[in-house]
Amino acid sequence: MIKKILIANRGEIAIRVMRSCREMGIKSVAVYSEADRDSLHVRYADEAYLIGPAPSAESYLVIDKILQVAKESGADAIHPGYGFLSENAELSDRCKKEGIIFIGPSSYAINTMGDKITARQTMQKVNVPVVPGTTEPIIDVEDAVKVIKEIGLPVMIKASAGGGGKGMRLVRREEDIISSVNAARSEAKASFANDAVYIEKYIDSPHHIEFQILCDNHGNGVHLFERECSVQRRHQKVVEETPSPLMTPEVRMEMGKHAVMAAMAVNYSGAGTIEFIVDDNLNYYFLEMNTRLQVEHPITEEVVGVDLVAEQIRIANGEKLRFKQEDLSQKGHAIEVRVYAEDPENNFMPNPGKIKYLSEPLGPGIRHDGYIYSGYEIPMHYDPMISKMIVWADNREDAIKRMRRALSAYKLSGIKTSIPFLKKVMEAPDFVNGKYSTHFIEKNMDILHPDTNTSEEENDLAAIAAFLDFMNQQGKAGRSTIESEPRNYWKEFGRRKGVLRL
Amino acid sequence: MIKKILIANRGEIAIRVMRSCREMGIKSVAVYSEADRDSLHVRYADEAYLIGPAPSAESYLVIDKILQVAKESGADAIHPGYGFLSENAELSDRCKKEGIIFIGPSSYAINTMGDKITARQTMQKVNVPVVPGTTEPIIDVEDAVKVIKEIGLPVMIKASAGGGGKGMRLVRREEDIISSVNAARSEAKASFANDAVYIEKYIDSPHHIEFQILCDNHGNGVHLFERECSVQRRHQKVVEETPSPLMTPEVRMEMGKHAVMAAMAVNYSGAGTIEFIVDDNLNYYFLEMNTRLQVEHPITEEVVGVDLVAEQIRIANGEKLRFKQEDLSQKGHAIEVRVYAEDPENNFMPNPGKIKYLSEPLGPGIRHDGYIYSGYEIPMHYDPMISKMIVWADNREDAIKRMRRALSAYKLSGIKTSIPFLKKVMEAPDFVNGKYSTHFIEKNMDILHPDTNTSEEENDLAAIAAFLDFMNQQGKAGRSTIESEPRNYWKEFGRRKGVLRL
Amino acid sequence: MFEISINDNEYKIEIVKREGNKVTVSIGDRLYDLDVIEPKPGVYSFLYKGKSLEYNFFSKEKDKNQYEVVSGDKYWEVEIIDAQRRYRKNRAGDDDDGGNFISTPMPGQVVKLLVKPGDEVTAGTTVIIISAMKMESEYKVLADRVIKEVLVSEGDNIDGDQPLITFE
Amino acid sequence: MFEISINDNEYKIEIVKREGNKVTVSIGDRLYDLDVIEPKPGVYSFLYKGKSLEYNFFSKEKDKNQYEVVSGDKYWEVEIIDAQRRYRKNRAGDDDDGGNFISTPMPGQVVKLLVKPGDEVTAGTTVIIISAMKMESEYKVLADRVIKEVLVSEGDNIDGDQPLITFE
Repeated sequence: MIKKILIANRGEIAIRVMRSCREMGIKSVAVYSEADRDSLHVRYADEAYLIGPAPSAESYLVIDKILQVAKESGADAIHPGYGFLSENAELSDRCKKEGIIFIGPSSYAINTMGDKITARQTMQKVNVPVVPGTTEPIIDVEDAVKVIKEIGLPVMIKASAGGGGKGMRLVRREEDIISSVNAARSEAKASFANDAVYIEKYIDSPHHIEFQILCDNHGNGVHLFERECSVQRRHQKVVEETPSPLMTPEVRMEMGKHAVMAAMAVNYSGAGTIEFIVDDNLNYYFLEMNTRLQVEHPITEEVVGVDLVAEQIRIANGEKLRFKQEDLSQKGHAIEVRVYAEDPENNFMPNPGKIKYLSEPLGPGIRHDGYIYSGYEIPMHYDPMISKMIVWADNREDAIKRMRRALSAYKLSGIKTSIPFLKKVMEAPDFVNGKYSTHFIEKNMDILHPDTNTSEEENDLAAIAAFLDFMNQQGKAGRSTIESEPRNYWKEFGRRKGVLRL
Repeated sequence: MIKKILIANRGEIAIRVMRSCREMGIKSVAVYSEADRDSLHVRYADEAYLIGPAPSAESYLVIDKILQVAKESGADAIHPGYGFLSENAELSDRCKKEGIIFIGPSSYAINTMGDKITARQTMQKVNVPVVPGTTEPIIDVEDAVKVIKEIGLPVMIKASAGGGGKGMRLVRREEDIISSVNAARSEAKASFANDAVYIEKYIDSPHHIEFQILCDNHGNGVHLFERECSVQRRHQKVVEETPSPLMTPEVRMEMGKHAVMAAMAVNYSGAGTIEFIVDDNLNYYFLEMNTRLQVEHPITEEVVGVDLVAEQIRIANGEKLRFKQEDLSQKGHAIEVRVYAEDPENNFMPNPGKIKYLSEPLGPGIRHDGYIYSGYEIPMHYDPMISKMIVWADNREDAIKRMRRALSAYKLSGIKTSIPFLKKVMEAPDFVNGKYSTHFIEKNMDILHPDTNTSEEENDLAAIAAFLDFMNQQGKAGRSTIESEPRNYWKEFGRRKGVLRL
Repeated sequence: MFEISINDNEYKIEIVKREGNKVTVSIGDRLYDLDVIEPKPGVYSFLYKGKSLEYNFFSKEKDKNQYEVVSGDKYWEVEIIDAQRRYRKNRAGDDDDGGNFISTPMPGQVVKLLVKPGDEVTAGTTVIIISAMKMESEYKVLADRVIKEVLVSEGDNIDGDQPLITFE
Repeated sequence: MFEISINDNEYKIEIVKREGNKVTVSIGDRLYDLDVIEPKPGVYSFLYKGKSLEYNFFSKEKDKNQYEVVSGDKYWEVEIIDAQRRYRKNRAGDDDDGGNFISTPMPGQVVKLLVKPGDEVTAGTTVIIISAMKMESEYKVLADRVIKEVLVSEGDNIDGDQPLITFE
C-alpha cells in the first residue's frame, strides 16, 4: 500500500496531486528549487526538500536528486504530474530499479508512444485510424499520383527533407495533382537538394479531440469520454470543454473503443490521453498519445464524476479498476480555461511579477485549481500558467454563462493575465455556437481584444479611480497605522487632505 | 421578462442570488444598512442603495424602504433570500399590489404553512402523515388510554397549559399508561390549575429529513430529493448531507410524493422545503414547510445538478418547469457545513471581528459560498454565519474525506470560527458511520473538542512560531518598506536583528 | 531573554542564530534548526527535519503577548513573558483579583442595564444584558457585590474585555 | 492641480470636497459626486448614481504615475501628470527620442548577448536574447546603430523597462 508520495513537480499540478493524497490519507512530499521556497506546493505538502537552483535543468529535471529525496523521506511512490519528467522513460525505469512505484506507465509504453513513427506503426497494427499518407518517401510522379488517388483530395505534399513551408503544396483539385507534385519536387530539390516527397491527407478545418483512458495492471481499460481542445494558440491549448459540441453518440462510442485499443496496444497502465485530429464530417485520426495526466483533466472529472489522480494512485497500488465502461456516463457540461501571467495586448508576452491583490470566484459550479496567493511573486523560471478555472453546468449554454461570471469575479492586480482575452473567447459567436476548429483564435483575433469603446462617463470614473489611488499612494509614507488597518487607508487619506494640498 | 432583481438581503445568500442573476444576464440591486457599506454584496451588485441604520428592524426588515428602492431602481422583482423578510406574507402582498414580482409564494401559502395548526390541518386533509396525537385537550382518563392505544407507544403526555417540562410524562410501557396519565394530570393541575392534557407520539431517536420541492404557476410540481439535517445544535442545523444515510429508495419515493402533495395543497409557487421528523424505522411525519430557499440548498444543487435560484427566477417569470420528476436523479454525495464566527471552546459564543488573513480551499469537488474577504470586519448586528463549505464526491465516504481536506485548507485569522468543531464532527464515528439522530452533538460533545494532547516537539514549534511573530510585531513601528512588500516582513526582521537585541 | 508559557509550562526562549531564513531557536534546553518564511503577514511556514508546517494565529487585539496558535488540527495557547509583562504579573496579586469588574469576552451592544452605582446585589443577580450577533447574553455577579461605577449606557457598542460595571 | 490623461484626452482633475466617504471630484468641466471606499489596498468601490462599480489597477512598479485601470470587462490606460512629470515630459524632446536604448517590457533573464560596445549593426539585427517563463524573445534594433554600452551580462536577471544596451 502506498503511504507516502513524492510529487516531482511544482505549481498547480503539484497541489492538485497533494489534494487527492490528503483525501486518501497518504502523506505528500514536495521537492522545490531555490526559486520556490515560498511556493504553495511547499507549504501545502507534509514534507518538503530543496533539490537545487532555480533552473529546471538543475532541479526539477534531475532524476538523481528526486530519487535521493524519495529514499531519504521514505516515499513509496513518485507522481510526476505533467511537464518536467512526466514522460521520461528513464525515470520510470530508475524507479523500478530502486523499488519505488512510478505513478505512470512503463518505459516501453512511454517510448513507443513518444516516437511518432513507432506510435503510428503500433496504431496501424491494431487498426486505429491514423492520418492517411505515405510512410516512405516517394520519388516517382506516377507513384505520387496513385497514392493521392488512394488517399483522396485534399492532400498536402511535403518535401522529405523539408521544413519551414518550403517544398509544401496543398492540392485540392484533381487537375492540379501532377503540376503540384512537380512543383513541390523541384522546389524541394532547389532548397534541399533532395526531391523526395511525402503525401498526407489534408484536413481543412481540423478539430483536436482527445479521449481520457484509464488502464489497470490487470488487463482492464476504460475511456472517460472526450475533451474538445481546438481552442489553441501556437499549438497551446487555451480553452477545453467536454462533451465536444461536434460529437455524436455513435462516433463517441467508436472513438472511445479505439482509444482503449490504442492504450492496450502498449500494455498501458494508469491515466493517459489519446489525441485525435477530427474533420468537420467526424472522420478521426490518431495524432499522438500523452502518457501522463493532462492539464485539462478536471473537465473530465467534473462531467464523469471520477477523481483521476485518486484512480492513478489506486492503479499504481495494484488495485483493479473500480468501474467498467458501462458504469461511466457524462453528466452536464464542463469548460476549463487556462489563466496565464501574460499580456494579451502585447503579443501574449509572459508577465511575471508579484500578486498584489487576489479575489477568487466562488459559488455554484466553479472549481479553481491554482497555486498563487496574494503576496506571491511568480518566478520567471517556469511556465506562466497560474491557474485553471473550471466550470460545470447542466448544459453547454449555462456553462458558458457560468464561465463568464467566474472570469469577471476573478480579480487580481500586480500582474497582467489572459483573463480579458478569455472573456472575449466566451463571447465570440463561433465559440458560443460551438462551431470552431483549431483555426478559431487566428480567425477571430480582431474580436478577441478587450473593449475600448467606453463612454465619457466611464472614462471619467476610471480616471478618478486612478487619481484617488495616486493621491493615496503619494501620502503613504506619512501614515503609520495603515498596516494593521487596511480598511482605513481611505479614511486616513481623508484626514490627510490638508497636508496634501488637495 | 425579469430584467432587474432587488435582493432584499445581505451576506452569502445575497451574493448567491446575484451569481445566478449574473449568469442569466439579469441586473442585480443590493440594499445595505449603514453597517454594510463595505460588505461584499454591495460590491458585487450592479447597483446598491442605502436603506437605513445597522439594526435590521430599521433597514433590512423595513418593507417600505425596500419597495421604495425597487421602484427607484426600476427593479422588476424582489428576491428575499432566507431569514429577514423571506417568509413575510405582507411583503408578498405588497409586491403584488405594487406590480413587482415577489420571488416566492403567495401570502396564502406563507400564512397557511406559517401557522403550525393550519399547516397540520392542511396536511391531514391531503393525507400527508403528521406526528400522531390529539388536537383537542383530553380531560378524561378513559379517553386518554383509548387515544394512547390508537397512537401506539411510546407517547408523550403534555399538560395543555404546560411549559418548562412541568406536567410532561414519557410513557414507554403499557402498564404505565394509567399511572402516567394520572401523574401528568395531577402535576398539571398543581402547576397550572388545569388538568387537561395532550398526547403525542414520542420519537426516540429523531432524524430531521427534508425534501426540496419546486412548483411552477402552471400546476406542475417536482421534488429534488431529500436532505439529512440531523446534526443540530440548539435546533440550529450545523451539517447537512444528501442523500440521507438512513434513506431507502422506496421511502424516498413515497416521502417525495408526500412533499409534492404538501406543496400542492397550498398552491405553492417557487422553491420550498417540506421538513419531516423520521424515526429509526423510517416512519416519517410532516413537521413544517419552509416557504423559501434554505441555507442548505446547495447540497441539492450539487447532487441533482439544478441551479435552484435560477429555477426560482424562471418560475417567477411565469415559465413552466423545465423538467419532470422522471428527469431528475441524484448523483454522488454532497455535504455542507456552516462556518460561524464563534468560539466553540467558549460555549459557541459569537465572535465578530476583523478578518486578517484568509485562504480558501480550492480544487476538485469543493464549493464555497461565502461573503468575507481579508480585511473585512464582520459586523456584530447580523447572523454570525460567515460561509458555507460544500463538497461533492462520488460516494459518502469520499465526500467526508474531501470535507476534511476542505476544512483543513480553510485558513483565516483574526476571528475564531467553528472550523475546529466541524473537523471533529467529520471524524466522529457516529457521523462517519451515518448513524446519528438530532441527539448527535449532545451525545458526542466530549469528543468534539479540539486535540490538546500534543507532543513536546509540537508544543515547542508552536511556541517558537508565536515567539517569532511577537518579535516581528515588536519591531513593526521601525519598518517603512513593509507595506508594499509583505513577503519581506521576515527578511526585514532578519536585518533588524541587532536593533532588537536578539 | 524572554520566557514563554505553553500548555501551562514555562520555558526560556531565545533566537540563537539567524542566516537568511535559517533560524536556530533554543527553548528550555532544546535547540531547533528551522527554515522559516512568512509568506503573508502573520502566517509562518516552517521546514523542520523535512516536515512542512504552517502556523496561524488568533492574537487578541488587546493583548499582544497572548497567542492562540493553530496548525493543522491542533491548537495551543501561548503567552510571551517579557519584562513588562512579568512586572504586571507580579503586581496583579495586590489590587486586582480579576473579579472587580464585569466584562464580556467579545464585542457587542449593551441591551439593558439592570443596576446603578450604589446598588447592592446578591450573588447570581443579572446586572447587564449584552447582545452580539442576534444572541443576547445575561451577565451575573458571582458573589454579593456593591456596584461602584457603570461605565456604559444602553445602546452603547462595546469592545471585548472592556470593563462595563465595577464593584466596590 | 493635477492633469490626467485617459484614452489620449487630457483633463484637469481635482478633489473638490470630501466628507467621510462622500467625495466630489471635478474632471474637465464635469463634476462627480461619489461614495468611495477602499475595501483593500488598491481596490476601489464606487457608488455613483446607484451604480456599484469596482476598480483594480495594474500600475507599473517603475512608474507610479501610470495606471492600467480594470473594471468589469473594461480597460483603460491612465497617466497622472504632476509638476515633476510635466517637467520631464518637456525635457524629453531634447535628449531622448525613446529609441537610444533597448529594454524589455517584462522581467526575465539574459540568454545571449550578440553585440559589444563599438559594434555597428544594421536595422533589424538581433542584439540580445531574453528568456522569460520558458519563452525566448529576440530584441532587434529598429535602425542602423552603433552600440555604446552593454549594461548586462549573460545570465543576469533583469527587471522590466531596464536599459540593457545603449546606442551612440
